Order: sequence, then C-alpha cells, then structure tokens
Amino acid sequence: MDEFRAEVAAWLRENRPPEPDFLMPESFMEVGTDAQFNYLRDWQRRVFEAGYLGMTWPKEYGGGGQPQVMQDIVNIEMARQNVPFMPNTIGLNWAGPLILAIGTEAEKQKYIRGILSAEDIWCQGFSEPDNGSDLAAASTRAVRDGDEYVLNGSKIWTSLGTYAKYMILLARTNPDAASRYAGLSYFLAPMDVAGVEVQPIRKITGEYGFTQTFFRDARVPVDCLMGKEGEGWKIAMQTLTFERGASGGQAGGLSMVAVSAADVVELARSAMRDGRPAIEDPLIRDQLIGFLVEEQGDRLCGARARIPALCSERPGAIPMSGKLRGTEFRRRLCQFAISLQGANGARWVGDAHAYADGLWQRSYFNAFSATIGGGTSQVQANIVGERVLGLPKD
Amino acid sequence: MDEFRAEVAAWLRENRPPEPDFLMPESFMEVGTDAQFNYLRDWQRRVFEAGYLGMTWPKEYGGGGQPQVMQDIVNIEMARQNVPFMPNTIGLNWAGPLILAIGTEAEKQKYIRGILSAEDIWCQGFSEPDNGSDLAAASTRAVRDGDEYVLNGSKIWTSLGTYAKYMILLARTNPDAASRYAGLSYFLAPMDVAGVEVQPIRKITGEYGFTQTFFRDARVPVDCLMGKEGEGWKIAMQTLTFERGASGGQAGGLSMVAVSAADVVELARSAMRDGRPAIEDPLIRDQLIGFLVEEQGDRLCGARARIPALCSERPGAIPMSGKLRGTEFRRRLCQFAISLQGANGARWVGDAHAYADGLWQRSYFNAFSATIGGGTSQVQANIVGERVLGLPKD
Amino acid sequence: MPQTLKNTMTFSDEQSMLLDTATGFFRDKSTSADVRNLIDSARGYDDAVWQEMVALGWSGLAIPEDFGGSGLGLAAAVAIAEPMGRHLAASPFLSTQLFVQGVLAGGSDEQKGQYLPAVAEGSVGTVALFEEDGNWDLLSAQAQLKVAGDRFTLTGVKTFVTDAEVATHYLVAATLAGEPALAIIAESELPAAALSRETVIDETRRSYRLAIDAVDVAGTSVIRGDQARKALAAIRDAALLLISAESAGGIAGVLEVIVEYLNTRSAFGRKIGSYQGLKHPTVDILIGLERARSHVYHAASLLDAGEDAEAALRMAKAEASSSYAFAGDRAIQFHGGFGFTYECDAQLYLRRALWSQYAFGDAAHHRKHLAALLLD
Amino acid sequence: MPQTLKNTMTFSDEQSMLLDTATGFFRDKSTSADVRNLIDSARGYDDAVWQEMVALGWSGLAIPEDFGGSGLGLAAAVAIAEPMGRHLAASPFLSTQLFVQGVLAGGSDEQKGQYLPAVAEGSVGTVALFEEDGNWDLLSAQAQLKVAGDRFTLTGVKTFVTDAEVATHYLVAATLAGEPALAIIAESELPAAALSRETVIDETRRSYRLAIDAVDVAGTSVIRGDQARKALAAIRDAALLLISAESAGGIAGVLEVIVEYLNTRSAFGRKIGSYQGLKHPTVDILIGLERARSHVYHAASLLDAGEDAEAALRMAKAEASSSYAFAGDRAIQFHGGFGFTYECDAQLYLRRALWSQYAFGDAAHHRKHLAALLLD
Repeated sequence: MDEFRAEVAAWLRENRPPEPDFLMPESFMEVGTDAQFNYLRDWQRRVFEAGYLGMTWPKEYGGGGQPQVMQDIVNIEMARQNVPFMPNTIGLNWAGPLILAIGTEAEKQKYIRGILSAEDIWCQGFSEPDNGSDLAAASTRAVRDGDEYVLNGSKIWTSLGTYAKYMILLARTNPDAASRYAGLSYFLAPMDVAGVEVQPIRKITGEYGFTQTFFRDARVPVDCLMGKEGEGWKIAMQTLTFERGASGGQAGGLSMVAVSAADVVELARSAMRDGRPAIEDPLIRDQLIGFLVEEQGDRLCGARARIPALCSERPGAIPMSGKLRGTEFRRRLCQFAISLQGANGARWVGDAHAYADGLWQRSYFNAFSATIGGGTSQVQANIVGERVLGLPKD
Repeated sequence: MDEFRAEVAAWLRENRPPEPDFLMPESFMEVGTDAQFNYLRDWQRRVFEAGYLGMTWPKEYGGGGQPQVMQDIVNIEMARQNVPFMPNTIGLNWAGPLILAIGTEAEKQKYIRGILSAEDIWCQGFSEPDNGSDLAAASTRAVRDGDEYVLNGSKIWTSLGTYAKYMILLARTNPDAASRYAGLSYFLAPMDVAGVEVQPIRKITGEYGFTQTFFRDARVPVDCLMGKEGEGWKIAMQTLTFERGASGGQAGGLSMVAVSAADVVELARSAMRDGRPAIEDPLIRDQLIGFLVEEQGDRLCGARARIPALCSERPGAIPMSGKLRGTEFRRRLCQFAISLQGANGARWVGDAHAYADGLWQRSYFNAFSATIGGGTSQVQANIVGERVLGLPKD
Repeated sequence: MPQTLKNTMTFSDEQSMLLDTATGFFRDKSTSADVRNLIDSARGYDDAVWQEMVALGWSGLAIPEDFGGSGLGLAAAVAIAEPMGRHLAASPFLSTQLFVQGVLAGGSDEQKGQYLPAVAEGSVGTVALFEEDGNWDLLSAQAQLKVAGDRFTLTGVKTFVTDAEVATHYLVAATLAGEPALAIIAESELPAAALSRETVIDETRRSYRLAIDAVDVAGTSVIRGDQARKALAAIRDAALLLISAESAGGIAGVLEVIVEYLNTRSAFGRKIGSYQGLKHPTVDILIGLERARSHVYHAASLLDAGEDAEAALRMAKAEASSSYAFAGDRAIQFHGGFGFTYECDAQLYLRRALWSQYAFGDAAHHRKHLAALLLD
Repeated sequence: MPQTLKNTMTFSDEQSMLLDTATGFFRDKSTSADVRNLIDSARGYDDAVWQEMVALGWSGLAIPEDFGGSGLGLAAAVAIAEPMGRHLAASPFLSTQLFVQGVLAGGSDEQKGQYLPAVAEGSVGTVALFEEDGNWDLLSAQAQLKVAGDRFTLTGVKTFVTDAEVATHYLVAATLAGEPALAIIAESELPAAALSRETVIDETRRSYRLAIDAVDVAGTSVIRGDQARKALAAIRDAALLLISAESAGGIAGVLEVIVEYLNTRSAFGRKIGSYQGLKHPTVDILIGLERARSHVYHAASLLDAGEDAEAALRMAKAEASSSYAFAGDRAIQFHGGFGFTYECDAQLYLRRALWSQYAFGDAAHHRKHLAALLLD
C-alpha cells in the first residue's frame, strides 16, 4: 500500500498540469469558459489513462477492477497535492454508478468508457425553473411517437450544459398518472439533437457555469429510456443517493477544489487584523479550532461509516447527512476566511492586493451553489429528519 | 422629574423589605411557598400604598391618574435598586389593563383596586394539558345553566393557582360554532367556588410554582362572562398583546427578578476560569460585549417604539417581538453565566461553594418557563413572521 | 461601566420630514435597474441625481450655516444614509460627509472657509485613511508627512479611497514626526496615475488606491497634533454612524426582497414562506433590523446632543454589520436557485453587506474596543 | 499541525460484542424509573447492578491480566460508558477507571499490585483533583504534600470527588516541593467528617468535598515527579475519553426522547415534528451526535494503538460537551410545557450535559489547548 501510495504521489507530481493562466473554476459547476473546460478534460483523460480513475469499476467497461482502498489512496493523494478536479462529475458520480447498477449490458458498453475518459461529458436535467428542490413537480414532457420520444420543456442549473453529450433527464411521460411520482420517466438523453438549446446563466460571482436547457420538440430514440416508463422517480432518487454521500459506486477523483480548514489556518498566518497576524488573535484561534474540530469530525464520520457495528442504530445518518454537513461547513468556512483579512476582506477577484487573489470571497459566493443545488440545505435537513430520524413530513 | 426620581429612590431605599431567609422566586411563575407569597404580597401592598403602582390608571378605581413617565421613573429605579417584584403580575399586566380597556363600570369598580393592592390575586387559564401553545384548541367547557355557567375541564401552567382569587379563563361555550375560534368565551372566574381543584406541578428546578387547575361541575355566576359569548378568542388575543410587550396599559412595577448583562459582567469579575478572573479571557470579553450590545439594542428598541416616525413601516415589529427577544436573551445570558464559573459551573442551588448560591443555574432552568409559557418561542416567531412580516401561515 | 449606557432617543420633526423625503427620493431614483446600470458605469453614480441631492441641500446638511451649509448636523445625515442603503443608491454622499467632518473637527477657520462652502455647493471630498495592511486603526498610518522648509512633502500608499476619481479634495492620514496628521490635497496637486481603481466586493462602490511619492503640501493644508486626532475621531464617528445607517437601510431593503419572494414562490405545494425553516430566520433578520436601527438612531441622538457617543457608535456598527451580513447571506440561500444568479438582487445586498462590514472595523473589532471601554 | 491529524478508526469484534452487551444491560437495568429512584438514594446507584457489572468483568476491563483484570484496555471502556450515558446509568465505573489509569500510568509495580486486583474484584476507587477555584489544570493543586521523615503529610481541600462515600481508595493530587504529586489515601486513613456531600447540577451524581489537614501518608503511597505527571496525564486522558463517550451516549438518549415526543405530540392540528422549527434543530442534534461519536471512537482507537491522543481527546470532549449541552437545552424547549416539569426526562439529560460539560474542561477550554497544540 505504501508503495502504491508513493507511486501515485510520484505520478501526480510529475504529471500535474502546469498552472493555468486563467482563473480556475472551483468545481464542475463553475466551468464557464472553453479554456477552463479543455484544461480539465485533458487532465481527466490523463488520470484515466494512468489507471487512476474508475479503479473499482469493472475492467470490461474500462474500469480497473481493483478494491476501493486503491481508489481511496489515489483520492487522498490528489487532495493532498491539490491537483485539478475531474470535470465529468455527473458522469463519474451519478450517471456511471447508476448505469453500472441498473443499466443494460448495451448501456454499460456504450457509456462507461466515455464517462471515465471524459470523451462523453454528462449533465443533469432534474431541476426546472418553477420547481426548485421539488423534483417531483417536473413538468418537462416526453411523449412517445413511434421509435422516438418528443421532449418539450426546460431544465435549469445544468452544469456543463454547453459541453455535455448526454443528460440524465427526468421528464413526465404520463401527466394523468395516479400520483405525480408515477408519471415520471428517466432518460439518458443525447444533447446533440435538434430542438435542444442551451443558454448560459450568470452566477452571483459574475461568472458563468450553469445553463438553462430548452427542449422544443426535441426527438430522442426510445432506447434512451432508462428502466421503464413511470420508474423515473425511483431512479432519480437512486441517483441522488450517490450524490448524497452514500458510499460505493462513484468513480473517484476530486470533483472540486478542496477547501480545508488547514488552508484557512495558513491564511490566518499571513492575513493581518488590527496590525497583527490574524492567528495571534484569541478569538480567531478559537474559531479556527472550531472549524478544525468540525472538519475532523466529518472526516472521522467517513471512517466510522465503514464500520457497521458503529453505525447500526441509524445506518443512514452519516451518508444521508453528508451533503448538508459538507456544504454548510464550506459556506461558513469561506465566510470566516474573509473575516481574517481586516479591511482587505472587502476586495474581490481581480484586485491586485486581495489576499489569495480574492479566491476566498469567490469561494464563499460559489459555496451557495452547493447549499442550494441538488436540494437546498433546508430540504436536506427535511430529508435527514424524515428518513433518518423518522419525523413526520412537513 | 429629577426631584421625583430622588424621592422614589429614597423611598425604595428606606422601605425595601429585609432580605428573606428563604430562596427568592425569580418571577410570579416561581412562587411556590407561602413564605415567598406573603413576603411579595406585603411588598406589593406597600408599594401601592406609597402611590408607586398603577400610577397611570384612573384615580376613581385606585390608580394615580398620572403620566406614564412617572411610572417609568419608578420602574427604572426599582430595577436599579433590585427590589423584589410584584407578585400579582397577571392582574397588573393582563387582567387589569383588559378590564380598564373593555370592562364595564361595575367590573372596574369591583376588580381594579384589589389588583393593585394585591388583595385579589389573579391567575390565568388559557393553556390546557393537551394543547400547549395552541390556545384556540381549548376544550374546557362552560355550559350556561340559568344564572350560572357550569365549568368542566382542566387548565395547566396556572401560576399562583393556589393563591389566586380570580382567573382569566378561556372556555368553550359552543362546541358546534362555525370555527373553533367562534366557540370560545372569556370569563373573569372566581377560584373559590366548589368544583375547582388546584394541583401543584414540580418544575425542572425541583421547586414548585405552577399548578394544574381542574374544573368539575364548578358553577360561576353569568356576570363573570366578559364581553359576549363567542368573543373569547378576540379578547384573549387582546390580553396576550399586553403580555407581548405592546406599550400602554400595564400597571408598572417589576414582574420578575431583573437579570441583566451587567450582572453577568460583575460575575465575570469574580468568577475564575483557568485560574484567572473570567473577565480577563478575550473570548469571554467578546461574548460579554455581545450580550451588552444585544441588551442595549432591545432597550433602545423600547425607546424607539415611543417615536412613531421611527416605527412607521411596521409598528408591530418592536412590541410583537418583545417576548421572543427578551425571553431568548435571558435564556442565553443565564446559560453563558454558568460557563464563566469553570468547574464550579456544575454546582447547584444549595451547594455551599456555588457562585451566587447557584442562582445562575436556577435562572437558566427557570428561563425556559418564559421561552415556553405564553406561546413558545417557535410560536412567537410564527406570530411575528405572519402578523408583522405578512408571511404565509404554516 | 455598562450601567452608564443611556437610552436617549430623539428625532425632530425636521429629521422626520427629511427621512420621508429621502425615502421617496431614493425609491424613485434608485431602482434595481438603475443600480445595475450604474455598476457598469465608470463613475458609479448618476451625476444628475447627485446634483439633485446637492440642490436639496443634502451635501451641506452637516456644514454650519457660516460655511454655506444648513447646519442640521450629522444626525440629520442618518435620514439620508438609511434610505440610500435601503435602495442601494450610489453617490459620493458618504465620502463627502467624512471629508466634511474631518475638516470641521480638526481644521482651522481658514481651512473650513476654504473647503466647506464648495462642498455645500456640490464639490466632492473624500478621505484617504487605510493602507495595505488592512488595519482599521486610524492613528497608525505609515504614510509620511515630512517637513520641507515651511512646506511639507507627503509620501505613501492609501487604499479604499472612495469616490477618489470625482473628488476635488482629499483628506489624507499620515504620520508627521511620529504623530498623526492629515494633509488636505487638491485633485490638481495629484500627479497623473496617482489613482488606480480597486476591485471591491460591492460593485456599486468606486474605490481607489492612492500612491504618491513626495507630493508637495502647503503648510496651510496640514492638520496636526490634537487637531489631527480630533479630526480622525470625528471621521471615525461619522463613518460608523453613516455606514451603520446605510446598513440598517440595507437590512430593510433585503428583508423586503426576501419577504416578497417567500410570499410568491411555492415548493412542495406551499408558499415557501410558510416553512418555519425560512420563516424563523427571516424573523431573526427583522429583529436584527430593529436592533440595528435603534442603535443607529440612539447614536445619532447622542451626537446631536454633543454627548460622548463612542460606545454607542461602536455598538451600532457591530450590530448593523453582523445583522446585515447575516441577512445578505440568508437572502441568497432563501432564493434558492434564483438566489445564485447575478440577476437576483440578493447578491447586490450581500456584496454591500460585506463591504460595509469590512469598512471601518467589523463587529469583532468593535467588540474588542467596546470591551476596553465598558469592562476595564 | 492540522495536516497530521489522522483518521484511525478501529473497532474489534470483542469491542462490538461488549457494546451490544452493555447496551442491553443498561437498557434493562437503568430505566427512567430506576434513574429517578436512585436520585433519592444516598449512594446514588444500585449496588446489585454494580456487582453485576463487576461480575461481568467491567471494573477490571482496563486492568492488565497480571493485576487481575482482563487487559482489554481503556478503549473497551468506551463501550461501557457510552450506553451508561445513554441510559443515565449511575455507578462508580468512571471514578474507578480514573483511579485505575492513574495507578497504572504512575504507580510502581508494588502500588499496582496493592490496589488494582481489589478494584478488579469490585472495590471502588476515585480521584480527588479539583479545588475551589474551579481550575481544570491538573498540575496546579494547592493541596500540599509535605515531607515528615520517611513519611508525608497531606493538607488541602479537594472538590468534585465523585463516589467518595463508597470509595476504598483515593488518588489525591497535591504539590510536593513545588512539583505535582499524588497521594494514595485509603478510606480508613480519612478522619471523620473529611467528606461532605456537594449539591451538583446532575442529581444522578454523587460528588463530595474532601477537606483534610495534615493527614499522615506513607512514603510508599506517594507518586511523584515524572511518574505523577504521567499519572495525571493518564487520568485526564481517561476522563476526557469516558466523559465524552458518556456524553455521546447522552446525546443519543435525549435525541430518542425528543424524536418520540415530536412524533407523538400535536399542535395546531399537526404532529409537532412536522414543523421545521423543531425538525431542523433536531437534525442538528443528530449531526452533533454523529460527530461526537466519531471523535470518541477515533480517540479510543489512537489510545488502543498507543499513539498520542491528546488532540483527539480534546476534540472529542469539545464536540461532545457542546453538542450535549445544545441537545439538552433544546430537549426542554421542544417538550413545551411538559419539558418544564420535573417529570419530563429532558431535565435529567440537561443536568447531566451540564455536569459533563464542566467536568475536566468545557469546549472553550479545550479549544484553547488545541490552539496551542495545532496552531503554534
């Protein structure tokens, strides 16, 4: 193991791409320019070709067929060396695991390798403009017409919408179904068909990254349907479990720029408050330790989740709360990092004298994409309260 | 004014009752023994006889007929000298203002003077065991039978239940009314009739103070009805407005032991943490100032509420949020006060070596009576959100 | 000692009328569309609106009548600043008030006569106080004023100089023989390229870096010794008051945006404002607003009465800063996906909240000073 | 440096079986009714239950086999302490474990042989560390050990000596010639009236004040120098571990009480657990529980592996203390009127949470030490 770790570490040191001359996005949700996209796609391809991605996935589809511990070592080493993240997050963490879990042999053959190599970028079409976190209210229609489904409607918060070849899409095939859940179906939909239009959305940071996707009589082949008609909700929920931190299945690699409490400790050493390094201020020290304790607690939760005897009462507690814990932690950590900078906390990306080029300010703003996207923190808290604790629904 | 203030100050200095040899209750809600009750009733009578209570109430019923500013001066001076509070809180702050506002001449003649002199102690019968903060769900029945109403049911959290002569009572006269609100009526009910039984409730502090009141075919005269049958909800809401900090009407005097941030500052000077006075700890200092800023903000809200031009957008904001702000502040302040004491924070009332005889620990526990009673903080937040901000109901 | 905290609260009919007027004025002149248009402009504000403000006498509000103003005092400026903040209005009003307070408190009669009447008539002044280390202590300037015969030279780098591009005069904090001092510099005295625009979090602000090397300063343009200390204290007081007032207005503005959305948007079949998870924190924002406004008007009342207002001002800034930052943060979150877009006004408030928090000391900074004032 | 924090997490099948057994044991033997009955008893615990624990080998769990124990180590004691905390069980288990760890870490082989086998068979030991100033620093005792020939005398006042009334031996922290030291005192050596009961916030605890004046101590009963430092460090480690484990159990217990009530009680026509105002903070309690348990079992894993666990233990105590205090506080509130009664179990947990928070350092205290460990 130590030998493998050393090998990975050496490979990463030798192969990490040069620092780009543009501002790096923080996650796949922030990829807003061609330069950013191409840089990251090239990097994912090289990691895959080196055998460091999809290490647990079956060999016959392009994976490594190795134990999870190998991928863990790679992931940890990547985080430690702070190398760029993998842009094909939806493919690696959602679509890929899903296809491997319930897809047909043909689907596995068709999609898995392209996901790993970043040849085929995936995006996600769950949210709609009028429905936010209430995915079951999806109103995008899919009407069967011979060998095709005809799509009409709109999806929003589509990351990488401009670059994606496929979308995992939740659409309504039967508006008259017994329940609103029963009328939904799940598609692995191609994006390169007529009638699909992608429009960039400007974020609070001023940058781009998300898109809104419009379907106007877009026709996709019937074999894009995953499972059966009416199984869309069930499959979508299964997909979200991958996101929500349930272990297993994901292809590995970083999916965002790691921001850790240790980085903020380093900032506190250099940033000045009231004429002294922030780290000398007893209040700052107390808060820094608070963040370290919280972060370490979450990390240890990850370790404990692998020991069933220590999770027997509520096996879902750690995985189901992962998104809520992680995203809110990041938001608060970034907010705090700004406060270390004294008057300079008011600077922004692009100012010559901003600490760390204003990235903490941008990270704070970008942090909301994760406390909102994929189910707001409020919805996440409901999910944990209802599914893990068994509390009544709203 | 300065002269009056000096006169009040001198009177209080000369007339304050001697320190009791029992533990003083913190508010009328904590009065649990005869010794406590008699001591406080005597004190209220003396304050009233000196002309320092009900100063703004009409002279013909026993009040002073003076401007509010005089009563304010008395109240401030009482707080400053930390004299005991007035036990007849329900009478002075709820029943009295209500009777003066909407009562008949006969009611004013009958009740007001006894309220002020503490001759007639009042209690409140709104909450019921099964309904908590949902007052409109009251199920205690009042059935008219000739010249009497027959009461059946139970009220809970009755402070001074053992000592009260009258209860302001919300009961259901018409279970078949169009809405659950319309079936309620409001009574000024005597407690000394057959069929009224009072049972003490033990609090989390281990002491007594509240009671549960049982009505079993208790008969009260029809003229106990306030307003008309079916107006109970409206009148109860008006009563709660007095409690919820709306200005005007209340008879003055302290209604509880004042606990201020300044007291905690003093504690911080003497209490030791890590071998040093707590007040030297930068974290403690920061928190102390946080409490002082919050307390001063609330005090200044009181001053601003008297200037209509500075409250024009939402005149209800300050009065309607008063209970929420004040009670939650007290709870957090007491909780914090314990933390100043280092290992000695674990002591309790009765320990020879507890700081301030363990009163901070008791105050913290008692603070919940106000964050729960009269509508929990969660219900208060709903009320403010819905009535002041116009947000939709749950 | 905390016991000595007063609860003075005065608000004259004159101030009340001013508040009404200014509230209507900025509601009309500073719509969300106006604010967004001005973000992309160089100057950052609409000169026509500014000239109207001047015509209404607002730039000379706190200037004594002897020097061409209306002598209403600084407290009256709160009635302008609060609605400005509420409607995210841009203008050189704040910068100019700080310049005025510095000259009024520390300047000689000649200096007052020289600079204040022009300001009352619409000239923009500003202050150059902070430096690269981000220290909020106004007495620790590294910029140096050096004696050169009966004149001086000024060398240093100042930052966060607001509205510098349009200002005609700058009050620059420096150190002169180890003591705090201020130099009054005219726009014409600045070398080319002395100013460079800074990129700050609040896009409705214009902030500049001022870098000068041995600029010549007349002896009559220097404020030194106790006068400089007085001027710096007055600038700090005015900044704390007006930024807190602006912030209180900002909380009110963002609260309105939130409440509107919570009453409009539905999720899971209900208006989202019906969920306690959003309703209760929104009530917390309201409470922060009420406390902040109360602190602000109290501090203004003390200043009006000529009483010591340091603790009140620091409390106002601490409360307003943290409540505004909380409100701005929650505004993004409560708008869900829309809140994450540049199009949603929530970001405008969050940006301004952060700017305001880090201008002239954040809440923790002021609590530290308050601890020294109230606990020792 | 924070980078060096490990994420070791080991849990043997043996520990897992122990946890299962203890969970069932305390569920059966420590019902709410049992807990309330014991509050009114003098001893505070049920000796029959304690004897069963002894018979199960739990008192000798961390004692090496050479000294009559089972040699499972301190980490195994976590599996006892956590369910004890969950069911608010009373027993002299914790006091005894601290005594054991002190003797094990600092005692001579003779001392170990003299005291530990008796403990393994059910004798109760305890530690007398704290003094009137409430200082958590174990090295700053004011109690004095003085040399008197080849013997010593011990004088001082100790406080928060748990289970002192039933203990047969006490490890008393003192200062000997300016250095930390420990005296092992037998019950029989204490003068009458040396012990007086303290009134503490957790009514399920028995805490005593120990006041002694020139008590005679044999040279063979003294631990001094580096051995005393090791003993005190080991006692601190054990206390942080076991109180944190108890607290994690307590959070789980009070969470169960809350969830049960939120699923039962209705208000305004709905189960109260459906309101986000109660649901979301209850999720926060769950998250606190998960983090606290993770810290606890990690710290135990490090101790088991013989690695430095100071930072892990302080983190565990900080997290468990503050999360438990939050959970206890919210438990009262969320039970509404019933929560304010002595009859509701919420108060039992809140009282224990506060006891646990102020025993061996609260969260702020440990964060301060962690800052020195991790930031300097």
